Amino acid sequence: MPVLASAGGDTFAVLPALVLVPAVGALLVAVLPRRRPELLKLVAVATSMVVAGMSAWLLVAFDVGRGADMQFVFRQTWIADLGVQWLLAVDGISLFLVALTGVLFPIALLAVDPGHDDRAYFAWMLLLEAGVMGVFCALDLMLFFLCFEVVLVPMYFLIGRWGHADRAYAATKFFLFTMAGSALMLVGILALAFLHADATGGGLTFDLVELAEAQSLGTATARWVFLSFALAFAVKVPIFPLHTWLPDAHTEASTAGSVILAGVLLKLGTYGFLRFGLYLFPEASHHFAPVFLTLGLVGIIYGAVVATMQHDLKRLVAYSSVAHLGFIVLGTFALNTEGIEGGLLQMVNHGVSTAALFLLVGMIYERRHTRQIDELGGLQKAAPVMAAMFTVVMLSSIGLPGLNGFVGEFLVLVGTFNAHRWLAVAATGGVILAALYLLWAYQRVFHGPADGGNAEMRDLNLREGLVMAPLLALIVAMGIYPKPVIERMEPAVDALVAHVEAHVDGFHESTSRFGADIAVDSGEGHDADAGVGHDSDGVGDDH
Amino acid sequence: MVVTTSWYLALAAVLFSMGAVGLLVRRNPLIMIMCVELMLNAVNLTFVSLGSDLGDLGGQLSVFFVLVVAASEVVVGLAVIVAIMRRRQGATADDLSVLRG
Amino acid sequence: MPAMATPEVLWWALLPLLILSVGGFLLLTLASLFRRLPEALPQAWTVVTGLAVLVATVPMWASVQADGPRSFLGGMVAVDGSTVLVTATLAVAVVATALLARPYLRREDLPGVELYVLLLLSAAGGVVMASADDLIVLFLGLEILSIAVYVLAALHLRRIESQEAALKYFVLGAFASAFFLYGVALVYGATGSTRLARISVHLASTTLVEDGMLLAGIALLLVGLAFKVAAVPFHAWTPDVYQGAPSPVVAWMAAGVKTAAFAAMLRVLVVTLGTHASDWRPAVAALAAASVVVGAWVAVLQTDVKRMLAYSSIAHAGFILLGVQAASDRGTAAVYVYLVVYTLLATGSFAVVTTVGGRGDADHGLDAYRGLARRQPVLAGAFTLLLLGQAGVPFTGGFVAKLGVLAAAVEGRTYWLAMVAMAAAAVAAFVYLRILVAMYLEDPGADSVDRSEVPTGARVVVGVACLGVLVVGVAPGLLLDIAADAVPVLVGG
Amino acid sequence: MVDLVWLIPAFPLAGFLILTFGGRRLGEPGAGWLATGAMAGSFLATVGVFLEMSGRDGHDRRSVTTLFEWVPAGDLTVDVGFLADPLSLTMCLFITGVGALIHLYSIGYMHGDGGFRRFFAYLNLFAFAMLMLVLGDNLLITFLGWEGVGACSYLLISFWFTDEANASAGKKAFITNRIGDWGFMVAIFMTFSTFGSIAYVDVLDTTATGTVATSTATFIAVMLFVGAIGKSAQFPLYLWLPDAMAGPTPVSALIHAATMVTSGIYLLTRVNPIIADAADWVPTLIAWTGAGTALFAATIAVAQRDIKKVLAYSTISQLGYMFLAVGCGAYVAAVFHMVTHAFFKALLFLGSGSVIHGMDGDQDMAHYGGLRRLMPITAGTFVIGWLAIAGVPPFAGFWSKDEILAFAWNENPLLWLVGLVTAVLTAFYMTRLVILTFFGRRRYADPRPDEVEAAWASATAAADAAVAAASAAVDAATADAEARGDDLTALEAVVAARDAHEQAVAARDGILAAAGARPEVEAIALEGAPDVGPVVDGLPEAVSSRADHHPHESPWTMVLPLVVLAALSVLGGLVQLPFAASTRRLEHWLEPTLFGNEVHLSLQGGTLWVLAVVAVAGGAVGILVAVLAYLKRRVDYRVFERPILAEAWRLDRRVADFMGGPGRVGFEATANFDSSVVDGAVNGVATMVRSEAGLLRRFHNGLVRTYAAGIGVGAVGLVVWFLSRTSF
Repeated sequence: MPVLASAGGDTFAVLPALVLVPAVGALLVAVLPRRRPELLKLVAVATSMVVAGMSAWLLVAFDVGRGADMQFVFRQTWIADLGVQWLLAVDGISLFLVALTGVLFPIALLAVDPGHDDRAYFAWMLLLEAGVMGVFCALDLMLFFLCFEVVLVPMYFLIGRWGHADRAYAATKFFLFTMAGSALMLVGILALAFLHADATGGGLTFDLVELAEAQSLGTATARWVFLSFALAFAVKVPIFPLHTWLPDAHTEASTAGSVILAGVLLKLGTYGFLRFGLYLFPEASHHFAPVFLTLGLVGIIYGAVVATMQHDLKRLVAYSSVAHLGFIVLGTFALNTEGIEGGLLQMVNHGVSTAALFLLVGMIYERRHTRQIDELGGLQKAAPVMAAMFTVVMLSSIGLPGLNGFVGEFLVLVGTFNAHRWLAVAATGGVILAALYLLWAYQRVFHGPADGGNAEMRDLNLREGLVMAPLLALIVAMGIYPKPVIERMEPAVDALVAHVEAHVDGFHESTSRFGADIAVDSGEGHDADAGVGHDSDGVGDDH
Repeated sequence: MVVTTSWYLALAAVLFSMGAVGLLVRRNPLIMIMCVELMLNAVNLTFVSLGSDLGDLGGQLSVFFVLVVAASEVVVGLAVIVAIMRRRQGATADDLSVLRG
Repeated sequence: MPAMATPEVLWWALLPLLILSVGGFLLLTLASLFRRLPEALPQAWTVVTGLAVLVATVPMWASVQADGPRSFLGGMVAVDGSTVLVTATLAVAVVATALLARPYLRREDLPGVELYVLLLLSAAGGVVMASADDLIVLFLGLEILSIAVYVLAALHLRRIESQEAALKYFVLGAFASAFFLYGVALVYGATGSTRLARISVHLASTTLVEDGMLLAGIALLLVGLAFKVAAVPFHAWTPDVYQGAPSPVVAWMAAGVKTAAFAAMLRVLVVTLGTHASDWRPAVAALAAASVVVGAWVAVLQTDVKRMLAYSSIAHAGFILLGVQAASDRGTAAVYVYLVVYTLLATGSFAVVTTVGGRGDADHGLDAYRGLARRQPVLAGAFTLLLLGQAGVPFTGGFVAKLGVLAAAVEGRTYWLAMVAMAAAAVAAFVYLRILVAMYLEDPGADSVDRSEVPTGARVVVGVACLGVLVVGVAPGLLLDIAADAVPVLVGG
Repeated sequence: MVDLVWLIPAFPLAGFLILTFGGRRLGEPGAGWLATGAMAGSFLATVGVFLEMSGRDGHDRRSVTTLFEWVPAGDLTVDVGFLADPLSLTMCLFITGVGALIHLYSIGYMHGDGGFRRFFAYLNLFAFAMLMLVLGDNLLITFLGWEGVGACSYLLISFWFTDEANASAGKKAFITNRIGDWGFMVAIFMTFSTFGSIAYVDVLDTTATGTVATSTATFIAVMLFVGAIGKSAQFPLYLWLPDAMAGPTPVSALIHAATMVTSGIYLLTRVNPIIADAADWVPTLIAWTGAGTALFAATIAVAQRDIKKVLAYSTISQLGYMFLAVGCGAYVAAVFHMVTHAFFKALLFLGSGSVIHGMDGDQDMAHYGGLRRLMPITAGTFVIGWLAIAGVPPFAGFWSKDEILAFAWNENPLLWLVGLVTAVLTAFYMTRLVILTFFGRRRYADPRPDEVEAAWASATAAADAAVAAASAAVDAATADAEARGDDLTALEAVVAARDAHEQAVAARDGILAAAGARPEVEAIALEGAPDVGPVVDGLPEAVSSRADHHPHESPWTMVLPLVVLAALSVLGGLVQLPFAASTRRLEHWLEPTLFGNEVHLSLQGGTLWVLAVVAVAGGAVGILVAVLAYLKRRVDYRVFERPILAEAWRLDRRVADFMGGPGRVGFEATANFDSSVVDGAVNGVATMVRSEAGLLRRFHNGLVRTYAAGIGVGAVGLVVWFLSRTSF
């Protein structure tokens, strides 16, 4: 089990700082003179830079050897008579999501200017960062829920005030959809805490580790409570068919909004599944896994198909997110190391790639004032550099080996294959579709003859290049040498998988692997779900 | 035959119900106030009979409080009605439905 | 004991009641003696009175915590933690209302004194309810409170809506209190006393062979109280009265009246009739569910902000009932927390409404709020905070309040109710979002470009409310502890 | 030296990086030379490794060099490592060698192109990926190269992206390949979950020694086969290759003839133990797919007029041969043919490129003819390539193809028959290509059929106009006469006008008659320049300008590679001569990588000779027929050029129709489903909430008694509830 170690934490309470610094920054921005946009931006960027620096330091100071443990633990009682506390810590699972957040915010802030109401804009952005950091660091269910909910507010305003034409609808839809989703989770959390308190006779606590290790709920109860969690996360992910808030929100949000939304906020759900779903309710997760695997698969295919038919570039990217998150869900509920690790890796990758995509789309929009694919074309002639960057990002999103997208996707599929072969075989088909919609879009936007405004569109300027550079660097680096990331994740993931296996009776990594097939002839050696199974499709009858 | 407490209680209940029904069916604000009075007095009757039944003064005492309250209610009620009537002659309760939804 | 023993009187415990009533009557007398009172005096008078009460509660709290709750005046009145806490809350509401009243009266040019007098008196009634140790006393308090408010509602002489509201409130209120009174009578009949302490002792000691009369009595008591807290289906007056009554008065209704009524409800149901919790809990739960659902749901269709807030107040009542039906110390404490927070939210919100309402107190449509963020960013920002608080967004007092009652409900194993409530909360969120959308995402209508001045009183109220909401949201510890110590206890008998 | 194997891919990678970030400084031709240099370096490195490796004996000819851990996740660990063994080195040799030559060639070919630097960057990147593919020491690295070459092929096919057609072709290639890659990935998963490793060394050795469950082996083999047919353009996934000709010709030569498309055969050869353990029908499937594709593609090649299309289909056909060989267990023969094919097909493509270059980008053989005098070296080298592919001894193609046919006979005479027919067709269409291009009349100056038609059309139009004008004049004159009361001069004018009109009419009739009588212009004007008759001066400028501008020979950078490749096409056979074990050098060299899975011919020398003779005879027949049809014109060539063949059996169009039709409809339907049903449900809930609220709202109708009724009902309800709880 992950012990709440406090390695590195004793140097200084870095995690509270991660949450508080942006919050303070927001307050600071809020009191600065409205008339000085450049000053506001300076403060905002500086704050987010500090946060980025701290999260980078976190990566370095993180004790790889004890990646399974909760590190940098910070504990502080908050609401005594409910047993709620400020319990912050990171392990291999949350580490890179924190880092991702740290990286993406400065980029988003640098990349685009709000255009109006700068002060409110920057304040909201920083508050959002604080909330997200809270979500990823919180190990107290109640605290987690608070942060999980509170991020809605800044995002609501970011979409609503700085978005595109249909922003009011999109913002309201986003807020209500996600809030309704998580409404029941609060009841679930409380029920869990009280039932645990009854079972142990101890006081109320929302301490994740304690609750998870105690496993004091009955099977049936646990399943119900799990569902109340799952709904909230499923909406946030979003899992088909709860995804329809996403295209609207992504499309109507401003560029920075989309970047953060796709890059960071979508991970709240998948992270929730890992950190809380699987860890708190191993049995229920295993019990309901088939449902989520199926939905994940549907999401992969469905998202890709719908994406193919979009006319709005941003909408297309939004739906591609549905597909990619399908992969993450798949990996998560494969419930084995490869799958979960792949999913985790894919969270980071998707964050980077999709953020980059949205930035590029935003740049196109700035120049051409349209996102309609039909109105674009032949841009590569005028903007070769942008085209080159788009190509790289696109290929990473398609999952080309050597770029970051592939590693995660591959691990997810390997994991899924070991758990449920035919699901993986079907899901792999998704990679074909991914190529389809992205290449087609690229062709329509960048290839072909350029007319009018498309012909003399200006290429990236230095600032935009600098904004893109780190993302591209990450895309390549994590594709070629993901080991540093993986080796930090692995212990935590292993621990999680072990936890699940321990609490699910009759759990077996449902496949015949490592030579089980060897030295045996055909059929036998393939127990029910381990069978290569293609005897069914007539491949097997060979003796 | 003996008239037990329960007879009084029953009578009180009947009066109370009459008052309630009256308030529901009548349109004239004054009459509605009267109905309320009727209900209150039904309660008074209940108090008295219960008090005597229990041999406890509290019951009878309560009646005085109730009477006072009822009186003041009527005062306020009439005041409001007058204020309204000044602006709208012969308004019934149903005319007062500007506020709705 | 000697026949001529006069009941013991704890003057310090009566202090708030005395201050309020004496203050009220003095003001009335002054106003009738001197034609030309300095225009600022009545308000100042009321504010000072309220603050005095607030101050008085501090030593009261100390002594109550020190040597426990006390019953006096022959077991008619008692003082315990809840009494003090509720009194303090009422005092805050009084001060807030008074602060809002003066600029309002000036704007609408209405006679200057009555409002304050009635306000103080109805507050006195509230205090009586909070400290009643006898059903009859409780009834008296209830009536003092209500009758004053009936008049307050009618105060805007030139608005027929105001009168209509008053009449509706009056008729229905009288109707409901008749039920309450009948309930008192029946309980009296069943238990042989109207003193809470005696009733509870009686119920605890003896088991009634036939408890029909008692149960009917409880039912009718519940009717009266449910009406005052505006629980569905006894709620129908709320939107009309809120819409029609003068805005500052509405602030008092939402904050003060609700608080007093819930205090009474707790005294009667949880404390006195705790033995019969198994009987009344389902009923209260049903009321709670109906209230949250109807309140949130009907609010969706409203276009008048005052009505929206009225319906949302119904939903809030439902949430508070969650805590009541838990029939536990946690639930009771949670109710007090909710009441304090809601007092802040309501006074703050209606302060904004009063300001935006404009001359004639008629401008409460959503259109009036179009583009408010452009015209008055600060006001809009404050209102946003208050609305988010009402929506129960984390790190606002609203969340802490909801969390408390929800926790109580879950602890009481009424999961279904908790789920219904949360679902309703999600719907209610839409209502608040509509106002936000109007303020931020819609352009001001051509006519509404005027920049109505925010009076100082309103500034103070809004400011304090926002501050309080944030403080409670971020550091709820203190309030929660106080509420935990304020759980009422019956003494005397 | 062997442990420096990583140098081989390192060179082109370095080249790519420099070209990408090196900035504008190295423009043309610097970029080209740098890229070529990189390839040359890579080639030298390969030779170095090869020399050392060839010094070792059998079981030592394998070394694994690991650079670093790539994906260490859970039980799966994948290294970035290189497996240097005979097979991979053979591949490297001709990839780098032929690659270097094609790079050099491109310097000339791409001269003056705006994307010069970009082109060579892509080319180097491709070379890197290709080398990773063959050198990778595990399936995943191979897959990395596999996808990498796919991406580069995409980039290079749509290199001239401003033309929609090229862009689509690139996309089509990538996506079709992805279908194959699906199989490859699934195969990897299965391998991992079976062996717990995907390193060739572990997998192949385990398989070769122990016995893997047949079903498992079958599954893996089939999935890899799916991947292979995607990359190597076998039926039914061949559709992308003809379109891929949209890319610059050197790209076609390097990627779509010599190297990338052979990686399917490489993969199957690499995993031969798995195929050996698979069910018996798997090799059969492979063999028949190959044979079928070979024949199928050959028939199409017969009727193509675009010179590159002919070569493309011929490539598909030749790849079919290699699959046939693999299916027959003749791995050596497969590799052998892969090598020789690399030589002569690269040669042919480059030659065609030279021709196209000379013809200013015109690819229609109907406009060629008699070019041998104008571009002698190209012609000479091309002829060698032709003889090689046509299977004429002693050229390289003869030996490899003959060996494959022998094994085919050994496996199943039917396969051999298909192979033979294909050989005949190959000889035919290649002869046709050579004749149409280099022999016969020079047709480049001819007026094209469409031009002639245009001329006729304009002539008739003019005549009609004249007639119309004349009649108008007549009317005018008549009117004038009437106005002037029939004075003499006016009448004369009328008469004159009438005569003019009659002449005009006559002229027009003449033209129409001639038009009716004229011989229709044949697609390929073998006979002689089409007779344009009276409209000759109505032809567009283009014709005359073509006449005085002659096709020209290409610069030395392009010619040199042709010569070298020609030499290789002649001598390529030497690596594997069937006469004695000692002359079967390739077989001996590859032996350790085949784990003894190479079948051994059970045929006597006699049979082999007969087969060889038959094959040669077949080739001869093919050549002869072509000569008769296109040079001697004894047979009407239209007999062979059936429209159905020209349209590639209309398969491509069918697929396109499906994609554009039902396929697209399906996709649209899903999209609509999302917006209407899924999102509709959400908004539906919202509207429902509102409407239901409306019902509740009715209760608040502003009437006191309604409200009072509410209270009453509530009160009654409560009382009833509580009384229901009474204890009696």
